[in-house]
Amino acid sequence: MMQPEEIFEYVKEEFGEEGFSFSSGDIGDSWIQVEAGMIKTVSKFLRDDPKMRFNTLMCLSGVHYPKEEELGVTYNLHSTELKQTVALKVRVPIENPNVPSIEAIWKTADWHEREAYDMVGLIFEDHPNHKRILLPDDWEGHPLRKDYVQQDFYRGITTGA
Amino acid sequence: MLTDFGYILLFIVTGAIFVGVALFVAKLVRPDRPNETKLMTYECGEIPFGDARVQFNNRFYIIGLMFLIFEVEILLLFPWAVVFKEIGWFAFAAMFVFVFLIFIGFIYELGKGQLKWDIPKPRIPRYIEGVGVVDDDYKEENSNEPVLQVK
Amino acid sequence: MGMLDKKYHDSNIIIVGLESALNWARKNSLWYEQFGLACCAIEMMATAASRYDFDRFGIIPRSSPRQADVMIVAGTVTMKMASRILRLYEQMSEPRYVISMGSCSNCGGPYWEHGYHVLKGVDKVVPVDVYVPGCPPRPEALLEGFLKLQEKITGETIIEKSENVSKKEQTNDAT
Amino acid sequence: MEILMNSAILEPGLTHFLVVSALLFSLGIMAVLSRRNVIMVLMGVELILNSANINLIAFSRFTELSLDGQMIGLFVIIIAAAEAAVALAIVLNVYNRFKTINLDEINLLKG
Amino acid sequence: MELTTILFYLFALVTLGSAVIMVFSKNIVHSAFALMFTLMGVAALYVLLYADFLAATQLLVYVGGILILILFGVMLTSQGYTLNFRTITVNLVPASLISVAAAVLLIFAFLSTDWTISEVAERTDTVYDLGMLLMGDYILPFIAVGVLLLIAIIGAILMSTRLSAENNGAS
Amino acid sequence: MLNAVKQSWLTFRSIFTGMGVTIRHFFGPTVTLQYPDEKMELPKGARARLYVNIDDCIGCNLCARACPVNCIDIETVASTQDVDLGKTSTGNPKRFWLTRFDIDMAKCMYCDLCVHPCPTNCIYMVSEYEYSEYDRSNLVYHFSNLEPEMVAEVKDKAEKEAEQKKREREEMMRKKAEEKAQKELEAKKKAEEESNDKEKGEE
Amino acid sequence: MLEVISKETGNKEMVINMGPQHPSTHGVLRLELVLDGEIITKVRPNIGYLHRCFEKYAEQMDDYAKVIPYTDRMDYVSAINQEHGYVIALERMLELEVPERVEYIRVIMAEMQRIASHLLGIGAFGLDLGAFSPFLYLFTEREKILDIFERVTGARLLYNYFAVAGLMRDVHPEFKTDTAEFVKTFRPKIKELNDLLSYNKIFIKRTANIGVLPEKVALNYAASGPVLRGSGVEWDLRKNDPYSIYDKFDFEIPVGTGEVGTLGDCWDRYMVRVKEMEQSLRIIEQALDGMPDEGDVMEAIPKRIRPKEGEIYVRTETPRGELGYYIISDKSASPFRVKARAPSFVHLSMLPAISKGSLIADMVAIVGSIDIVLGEVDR
Amino acid sequence: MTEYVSHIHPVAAILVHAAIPLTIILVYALVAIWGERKIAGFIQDRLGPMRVGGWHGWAQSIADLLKLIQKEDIIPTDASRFLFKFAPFMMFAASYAAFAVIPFSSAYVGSMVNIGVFYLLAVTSLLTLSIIMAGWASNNKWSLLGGMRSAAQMVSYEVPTIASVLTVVLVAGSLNLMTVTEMQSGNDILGFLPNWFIFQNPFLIVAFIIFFISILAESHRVPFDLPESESELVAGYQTEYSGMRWAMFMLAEYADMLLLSLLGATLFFGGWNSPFGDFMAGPLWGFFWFMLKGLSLVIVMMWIRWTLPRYRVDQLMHICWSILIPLSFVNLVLTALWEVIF
Repeated sequence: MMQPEEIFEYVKEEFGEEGFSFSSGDIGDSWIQVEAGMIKTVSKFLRDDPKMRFNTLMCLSGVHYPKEEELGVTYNLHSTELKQTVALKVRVPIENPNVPSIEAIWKTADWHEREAYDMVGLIFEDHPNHKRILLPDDWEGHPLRKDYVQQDFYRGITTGA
Repeated sequence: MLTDFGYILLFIVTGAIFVGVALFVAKLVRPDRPNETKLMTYECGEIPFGDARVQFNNRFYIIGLMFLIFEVEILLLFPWAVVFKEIGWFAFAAMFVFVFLIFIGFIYELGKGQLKWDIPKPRIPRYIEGVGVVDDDYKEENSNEPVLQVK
Repeated sequence: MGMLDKKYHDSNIIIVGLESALNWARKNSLWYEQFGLACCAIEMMATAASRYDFDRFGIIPRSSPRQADVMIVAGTVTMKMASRILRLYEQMSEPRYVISMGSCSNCGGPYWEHGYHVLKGVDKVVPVDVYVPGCPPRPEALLEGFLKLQEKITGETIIEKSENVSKKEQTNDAT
Repeated sequence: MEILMNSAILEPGLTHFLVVSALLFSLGIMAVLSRRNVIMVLMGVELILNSANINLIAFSRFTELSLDGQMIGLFVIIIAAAEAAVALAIVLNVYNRFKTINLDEINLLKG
Repeated sequence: MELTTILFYLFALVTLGSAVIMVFSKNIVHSAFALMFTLMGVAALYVLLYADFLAATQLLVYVGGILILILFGVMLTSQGYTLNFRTITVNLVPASLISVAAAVLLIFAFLSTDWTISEVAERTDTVYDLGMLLMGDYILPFIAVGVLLLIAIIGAILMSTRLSAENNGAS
Repeated sequence: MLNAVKQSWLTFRSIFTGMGVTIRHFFGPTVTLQYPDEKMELPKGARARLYVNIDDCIGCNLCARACPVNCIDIETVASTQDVDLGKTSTGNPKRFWLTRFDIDMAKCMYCDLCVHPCPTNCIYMVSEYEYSEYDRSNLVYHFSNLEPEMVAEVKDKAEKEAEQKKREREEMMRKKAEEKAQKELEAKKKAEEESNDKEKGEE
Repeated sequence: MLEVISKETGNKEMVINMGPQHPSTHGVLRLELVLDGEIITKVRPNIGYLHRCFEKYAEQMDDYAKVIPYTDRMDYVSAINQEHGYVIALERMLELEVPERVEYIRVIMAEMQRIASHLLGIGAFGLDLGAFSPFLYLFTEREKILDIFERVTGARLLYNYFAVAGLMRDVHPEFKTDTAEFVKTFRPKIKELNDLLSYNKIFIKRTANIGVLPEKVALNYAASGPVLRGSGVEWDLRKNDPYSIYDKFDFEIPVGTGEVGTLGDCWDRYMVRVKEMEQSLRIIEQALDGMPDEGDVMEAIPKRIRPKEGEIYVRTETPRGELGYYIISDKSASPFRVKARAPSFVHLSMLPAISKGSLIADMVAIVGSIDIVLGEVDR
Repeated sequence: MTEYVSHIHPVAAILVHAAIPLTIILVYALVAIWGERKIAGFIQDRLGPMRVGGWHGWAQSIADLLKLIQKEDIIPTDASRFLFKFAPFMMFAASYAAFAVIPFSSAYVGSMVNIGVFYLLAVTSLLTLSIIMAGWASNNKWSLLGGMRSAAQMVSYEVPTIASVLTVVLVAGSLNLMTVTEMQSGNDILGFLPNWFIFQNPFLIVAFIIFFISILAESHRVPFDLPESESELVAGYQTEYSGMRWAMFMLAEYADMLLLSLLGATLFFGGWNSPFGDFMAGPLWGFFWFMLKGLSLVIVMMWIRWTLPRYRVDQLMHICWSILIPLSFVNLVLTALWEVIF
């Protein structure tokens, strides 16, 4: 069982300093910030390395940061074998929100990524079925963006009261 | 004999008339307000697509086929069963040969496994270490290409 | 053109008797369409279960809308679902009724304010006969809603009066 | 032709049944010759078999052959069933192979 | 007129009428259901001919068996891309010429022959008689039918084995 | 073959076991509560409908603020000084006319969050659950017991008083401002004098 | 007109819509099934018919506490467990100490809710397979739990009972005896259920070897709860990552055994639930013994909830599996982002993988065995 | 009864003759639907219909019927109109025609056809066709699936049904159900048991078990209720039917259930024979005993219905083709052997 700091060190050893940082808020979990382009290789490493063995992706959340004008993805990983957890984070600019899909590594990411696309408008490259999941296909906008404006009508039915 | 069958005809007619009368009474009472959506085929609330009358699996056909042959065999035994008690051992022997012949066919059929509806084994997904979950046609099925084609 | 489509100007004893018999039958055999949307569906199931027992009132579920008389909109109606609700309602054979069960289907309920994907009241798509409040309503409340609906059905008439519209049509006009 | 002169012309006798069977037979021929769908052809064959059966049973009813006609009729039905089963199995095989069950198309496709 | 006479004409009409529908209907499923009426009419004619067992057999085998098989066949072979229950009629003129000729010829033959008719009394127990016949004179055909059906089973199974093999291969 | 027989026997046995259970239930007691005839006593504190004891309400708006769905709509008008609205049963003085206290029971989600912050415990849940309606607007409950004329009067009064107060306040402000200005002026003068004095002293 | 044409063979395929109105989709799930005869070649789940956007609501609320009633409405079958996860997350963010009595009551309520939820899940599963009576028997038991809940919380289904570091109200004086009475009467019912349903040969035939989910695949799909345990993985957050006071209790983690079929089939998942109910009874008994009688459950509730900046991922074991709350706080009174990681959502996503090549009837069994609640899937 | 009426008018007599089973079916259907709901209720610890018409909701079925009359009749645009309308006629007429040969009492049987039971089997095979017709005509996927399923199921189970009936025919030596019943009168077995076929020959017990399982499948009852299994196929072949047309299907299904139960009672339980020899015998008592036997079979079917889950379609076929059919043939041979020896 390794702590997030140790995991960060371990990953850094493998991939070098470039594109990694480790940070945490005042409270709660700490996370490893990863550059968007590297997330796929890092994920695969974390899954298969004998000291990492993160065999499940617990959660994948898309976040909109209006101040920084960025979108973020948080990956919460967990290993049932070594009983360790870690969080990865990816931040991309809102104009070009492309993140490589990790669906091939953890199947569960499939729907989570679709949901993140649906809700905050992240685009996952190489996702096999990059469609809206919760909202209908012809819905306008991404509701979990902080600047979302609700559309007035959907197929002739008012969304207002 | 004809009288008896006459009664049977009477029963068939009575049954049909009863349905007719019931539907007629209902017609006198029930409302009739059709509209386009109402007359649309029900499909769990979705707009129906495709024709329901599409191709079916061969299994139904095989069932029907086996049934037909077995039924024919059994019905030949009916006249036999009626006279069985009078003829005795000879009838038993004849029947035994007959049923034995059926059984050869039946055993052959069971051996071929025709009537088991052998469902193809459900595909169980596999996990390969270092590769991930292997599910051969997963991509294909979830691809963005429309499977629905507008004609 | 059946009897129920017409309006009779004169109310003789036969028509009145027939009407009350038909109303009696209709109100005592309310088969509901078996589908639930959200939380209220669980309470609807509880109402159908042994403790409260829908069947006492002659209320049984039918899966096919063709054979159902009453649609219980039990739960939040979303925009994605609204058109399906309408279609299911339309595919029921008349005479048909709608019970709106719970806050969500009454007016969007807890989601009326920011629920961008929630229809604010199922009466925007289908005419509702009885609104049952609650979030979710107790099974008794749903049963009480059914009793209210029965009351309403008893009042329905095929005899044209000077006021000349039945309650059903009023609700239809209102929506 | 003197039968036509008979006063009891409407009374169903042997000839009446024979006429019905003849008409049925010709309809069967019609179906067999004019339809391209193999299953339709099979249905035509069933019609022909039925007309033959009517003949057999009518003779057994109106002549001294007694029950033999019925007996043979029974066998005809049974054989018709076997025939239908095997024929339809063949049809299905043909269909699976050529994706058509139209006779002339099958002719063209051969193999 | 006696009741049996009326019934005869009724059944003959049903038989022939539905046979005509069957032959000329464009929709093959409708044809199949028309065939059902024809077969039922024929069964009724059998009854009028004192062949009650055969009438029931007709219902059981033809209507309850062969027809269902035909319907399954139709549903299995409805055409590839565009679902089509319509069938095409070809050679209409020669076919109708031949069939009309056959009908005329047969009817002429039937009418012109002087049949020796010996009225048989109304039968009451054909099953018993048939059973006796079957266990007597017809014992060999009885066994032969058993062999025939065995062959039919084997043949049909062979065919359908190929069917299901192809089917599984495709799915 | 033997296995098939055994399996069949096991199947039959399990079926009979199941049928034994159901037949025991068939003759066993029923649990049905025959609703309109028999009614279950709801436990204390059951949440089935909101009720407001309007006499105890002080119009503090806490419940409306606590409501997640904003189904409580309160409009208050401050009472004029000449009218004493009395006290609630809990002893809190009432200072507002409640011209509107509407709860939309169709929106309510019965979460109980509005009940807790109430200082006078005047809003609470009752176990009355039978209130289905044919018309949705009937589900909006008006708890304010003021007549419309009264509301108008009260509002009018309050407006007047508010105006009065405003005027008074303006007056006061003006006075204050004047005073302030005067003071400033004096202070300036003083400062000037002082500076003058200083200058003089330096000189 | 729309037609469906298979890409491989060019044959017309039969695409059938199961849902949104279908008796056995457990709500408004829509499954597009591509059929070959009755065999399913493809499944495409369509969700979102109940998307009410819990996450948007959480951001819109001006108080962290106002989110709690909305968490109830996510998985409406196990509302208490949803609240539990959320309040634990907040307590960890605020680093609050929870009174012992509160913890005990929470655990009892959560386990009771687990039983209630499993009763519904099992019953609905039986109903899908055509067994009507077990469903109603189990519902009768569930009513007893709901009666206890109603006395405690005042509501039958959606409770809003847990508060941050406390409870909305204290339990009634007879709570202990009521619950103990329920535990006593409920035990024999499990045996009855086993007689009637679990070991019924027809039921076994319908569920064994159906929808097999191998262990590794389950982990890769991030399955959790009974679904994961049904595949033979001994994983329970109450034991492996204990929250609340679960480390004080002695209980087992039932796992699938492959007793009647393959490990990880529908029957295993079903049986794990049945066994879990027994374990929950054990926990309740122990908690009833250990529960302190005195103590104010409301005094520790903070008036204002305003966590420092940071984020947290907290997971708890709900009846359906791992419920995770990912909460980001930006120092304001309302949460910056709340993401709920719903177990049903994850489990439903693996439906296409495990149901390929089965029959429509199996499809119904598989959907029933993973016990989804659409409120949680769509949120 | 017919004789009394024939004094008034011969045509009236014939009409009464043909209407007696219809009355029985209608009354039975009303009672059975109510009864099934009551039985289901009590099995599930609830009460079932309670409020309609007073005592235990006795008028529930009447209200249902009256309501169904008022329901709009929907024929979908894509449906095949003639077949859609014809299917209920055929379904009910076929199942009603089969009642013609059931001897309700020593004084009443619709038609004394000699091939009685054979005719009955032939006519019931029409039901399969009408179900396919309904399923196909609806042009609905669920309907078609249900229709095909039920066709496959019914034809398959027809084989063991016929085979087990044949076993009884073998023992009785007659196809006429009246004769078959008459052969079972008296109490001779072991001195007190009635001469019912089920007691006469040990292999007939096996035949009865096969017969009972088969009629469960033939009349679409749990655990073989796949054609209309609600949780899978919505409502099977009846999905598109509404109002009175649907009621006719329902009526035919219930009639079918009664028909097959009565057939079972005739073949195995001595029909209208009293279990106490001459005690409580006579035409009316005969009718009473007959209905009692038939209805108790119906009640057992209902009891099973509310206990068991349902089989899957391939398992259903497996049970039929790999177990019931071979077993019924072996049983036939063994019965014949027993009859020849003893």
